[in-house]
Amino acid sequence: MIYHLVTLIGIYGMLAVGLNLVVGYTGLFSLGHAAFFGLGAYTSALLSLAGAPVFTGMLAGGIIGALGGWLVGYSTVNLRGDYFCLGTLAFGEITRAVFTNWIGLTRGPMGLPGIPRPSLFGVPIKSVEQYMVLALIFLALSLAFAERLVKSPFGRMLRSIREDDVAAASLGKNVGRTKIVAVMAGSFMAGVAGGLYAHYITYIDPMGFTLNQSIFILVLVVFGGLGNNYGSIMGAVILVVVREGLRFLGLPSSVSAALQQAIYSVLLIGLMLVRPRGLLGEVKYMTRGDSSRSLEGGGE
Amino acid sequence: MALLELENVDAFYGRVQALHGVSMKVEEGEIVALLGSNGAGKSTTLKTISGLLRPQRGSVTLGGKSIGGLPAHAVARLGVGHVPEGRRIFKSLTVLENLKMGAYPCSPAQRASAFKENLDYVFDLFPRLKERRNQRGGTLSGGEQQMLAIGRALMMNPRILLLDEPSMGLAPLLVDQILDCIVELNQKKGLTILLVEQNANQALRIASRGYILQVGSIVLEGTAHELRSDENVRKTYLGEE
Amino acid sequence: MLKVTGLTKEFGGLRAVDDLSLEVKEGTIVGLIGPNGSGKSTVFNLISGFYRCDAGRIEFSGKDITGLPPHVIARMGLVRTFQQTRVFPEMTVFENLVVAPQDNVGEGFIDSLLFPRAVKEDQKKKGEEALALLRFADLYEKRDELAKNLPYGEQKRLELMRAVMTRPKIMLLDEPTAGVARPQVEKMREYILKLKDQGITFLIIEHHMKFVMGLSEWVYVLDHGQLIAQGTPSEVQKNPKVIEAYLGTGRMAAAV
Amino acid sequence: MDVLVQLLINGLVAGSIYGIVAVGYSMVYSILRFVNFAHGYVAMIGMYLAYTFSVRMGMNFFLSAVSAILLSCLLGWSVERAAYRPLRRSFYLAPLITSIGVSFLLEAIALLVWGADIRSYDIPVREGLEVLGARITMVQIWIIAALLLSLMVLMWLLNRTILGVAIRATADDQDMARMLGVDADSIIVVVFLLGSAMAAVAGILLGLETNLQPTMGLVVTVKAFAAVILGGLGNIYGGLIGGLLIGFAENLGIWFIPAVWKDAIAYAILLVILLVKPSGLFGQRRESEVKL
Repeated sequence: MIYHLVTLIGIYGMLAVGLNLVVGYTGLFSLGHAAFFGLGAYTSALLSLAGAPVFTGMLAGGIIGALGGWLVGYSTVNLRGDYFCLGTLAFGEITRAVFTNWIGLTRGPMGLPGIPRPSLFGVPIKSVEQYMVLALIFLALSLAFAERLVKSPFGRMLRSIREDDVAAASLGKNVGRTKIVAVMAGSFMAGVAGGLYAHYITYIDPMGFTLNQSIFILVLVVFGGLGNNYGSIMGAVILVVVREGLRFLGLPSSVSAALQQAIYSVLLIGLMLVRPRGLLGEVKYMTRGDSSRSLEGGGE
Repeated sequence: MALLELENVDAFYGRVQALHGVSMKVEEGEIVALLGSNGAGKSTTLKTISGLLRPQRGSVTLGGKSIGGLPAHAVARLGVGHVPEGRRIFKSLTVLENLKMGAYPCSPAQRASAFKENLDYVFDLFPRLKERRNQRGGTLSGGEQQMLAIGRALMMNPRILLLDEPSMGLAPLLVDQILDCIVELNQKKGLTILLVEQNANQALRIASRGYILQVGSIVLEGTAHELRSDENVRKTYLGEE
Repeated sequence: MLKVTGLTKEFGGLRAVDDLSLEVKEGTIVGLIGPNGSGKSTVFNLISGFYRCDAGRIEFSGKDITGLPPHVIARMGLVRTFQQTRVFPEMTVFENLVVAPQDNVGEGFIDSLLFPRAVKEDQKKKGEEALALLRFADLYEKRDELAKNLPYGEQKRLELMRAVMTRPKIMLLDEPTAGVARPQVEKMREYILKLKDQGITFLIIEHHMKFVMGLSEWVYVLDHGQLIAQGTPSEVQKNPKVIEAYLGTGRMAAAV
Repeated sequence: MDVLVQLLINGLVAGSIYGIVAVGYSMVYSILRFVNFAHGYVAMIGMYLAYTFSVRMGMNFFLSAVSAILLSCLLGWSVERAAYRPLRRSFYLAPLITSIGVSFLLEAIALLVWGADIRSYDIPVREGLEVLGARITMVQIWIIAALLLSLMVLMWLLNRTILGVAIRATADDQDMARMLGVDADSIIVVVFLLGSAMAAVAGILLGLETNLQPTMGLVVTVKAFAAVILGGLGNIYGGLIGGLLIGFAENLGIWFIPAVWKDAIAYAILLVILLVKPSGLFGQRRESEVKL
């Protein structure tokens, strides 16, 4: 059971880290992250069911996710913030409609069963423990990827755009393109996470990629603190545990789902009222180019 | 006792101090000009009076009653009519609705009794507004918007009218018309007016007294005649040495 | 260096800028003045690409830049500041500067991931540059403060230095002394003169007359979106049209 | 022909329902500049409250509806007080995130109280009228009448009363309205009361037209949101027209595309609008929207 929990944390952690790039670092409020997650899951599942190697499928899932990100980004990124939020929401609902109604491809509400588990160097990854390790490796890779990105000049530029995109443009930064790249990077990670999820659960249906799922991922990010990758992972740890933990209470599934939802929402509202910047808050980047601080006693 | 009195008022925009110890008076029935170049703090002074900005120190009194720190809507209900910079007509409301809003600070009883009379007065003063009373505010020309902004402030029977750069962006002919109108309001209705202007000569032509602001402090005050002949005024404006 | 011809912009039927032509020669400081609402900031927004003009042509270094997006214009070496400062509030003073250069290695997605060494070297260079500039601007002690915690005058200075980091050919300064306390104004003037010596050309909007008249070699005066006068500061100060625009029309002008 | 008329009627009914919610939405947006995600969820709660009163408690339907509307007003008001007002000076995303939290909470409450099963008001379908070969049921006639009535009330309130003028003035320029004696905080309360009432009316009518489901909150929120954008943010009546257009589009869309895509049509329209005319059909393009 604990392995299962950690695997899920790995997957949701990846989703949260990817979304944080968009929401926390670039300041674009997305309500459609589950769409990219779903695109990745379906792409990877369908490809592997058609005989492609699992990891190729996951990569393809990431790429398709990123393409979706490009589409949403291209149409909304130059508009005001609320529009991006709405654009992602609409995109999410459209993809869900496609998953549900394109029965020839996705089998609709019946879902896709029998998605194969991957194998690494000829060794099939069968047990949950093995899969957990795989998920943690993926999470670590995503974290490394995201951390390198946000600590690089690129990440610094993202934050400057979040702070004031007009000023960034006045300095010669290509604001529109940079935002789109950030959205694509986030949705690429979501796509890969989708593949990871599909091959773990071995069954997917459209219900896994609803707006509620998008909101859940958003809550993970907000909860830990916008603009803090470790916060996102902490959010994933706490809330996934809460969510799965509720299943142990032995409540009828309809009640436990609703109760779970009520708990998140109360947590979220309470957090906003008490600590609107999330539990950990943003990391303060002290990217100094010198070591003179100690020599001269520092600025603070 | 002066109708409006500011004493040692300090005001801030966030962390920027915009007013440094501003003191001034407006007596009942006067036109007083508040002059200064851009960014000197003229509009800030008006905002501090009408409650959009809270004075950090010092006092603002209207007829002996302290109004410093009251919220804007409460100040309006005490009879301070503010015609702000840029006119700020309600663009999606019709001319008539804009004027109705002008009467909003009055109590319902007053509103009912005086509305018609005030409306007629405003329409007399600015016949153009009557012609356009069902047009939306946003479709008016600059001059008409200025008339509407003044008319709107008159609808509440203000005890004092704060006018912020009524001449800004208007053609010279219109400026004269608006200024004549201000004089008429003062003489016929006995309305007290605090006039903010960048256009010093225009303002001093109709005002009885004036104050000159520079970087948030009053640097000069006097009768209109004194100020007109003062060399410093010219220097302040044109930066001559 | 910068040449504007027949520039026109309308807002809802109102001509904010009307057939304006002006020129800024390389290595000079040029002032753009005029009463409130005369359209100066609109001119800046048009030149720097934030607004699209209805008519006219803007040339910079001999190239037509009319209608180009702001970041492209900035990359050509025309950088502006804003009337209300626009520093990046949640970033440190130092970061505000190092984010600015246009040739930063590692701002591309790919090189930020793949070439950490090149990025590091470049950042070291940019960091030294930024620190030198901070010393020059007397902001060195505050380099690790968040920009939002600086007093307004220092934010104004930071914004100016941030623009300098982009190595501009010409800078458009929108009221560099607005909201700046008096002793700081003198400093601002020194910085601008020193930067001019380093070869930067300036076009400055200003209301602080003494400041702009003292700095500029040539002054354009705008009223109601139209150019009403131009000349050396002393010529402009004596021009009756300018006096009229500032002090008022007609009857009383003679009294002053 | 008769199918077309039928679709038009359905479009009109659905569209006016969205429109009514959208009006409340744009009122809140134009005054507070934040997207109140929970608005549609208030409609959903109103829908269920009427169900409790009429079906569970056996009250007369009209009385149930009125009580549900009143309770929804109370709900809207308390949400404003408890969750939004404290955040007015917080960072810009906080109110939006909170409103998502509130939405989620309301949906969870509905799930816990009324369950996920589809319910209905159990109003017997009576023979309706025949119009050009299409059939309008009595319920639909009632819906259209109720819509017209509430629209008339709203328009009367916004256009003819000084309170309504003050609301529109505050939406136009809040500081100016304050300088004219308008207490912005009480206007915000009024707007929430009014918006919640309209949302509850729409919710109940939607319940009559279709069924009751806790997921309706999201559907209503998203479509009203789309309607507002379509009409142009900040233009109160724009939302009404936007709602009608979406109602017609998704119902007429069935003419060409299978009915299961109905919802997706609304979203696709939205994306296209964002791409082509982002300021909405009746909104004005703002100068600062130059592409960066």
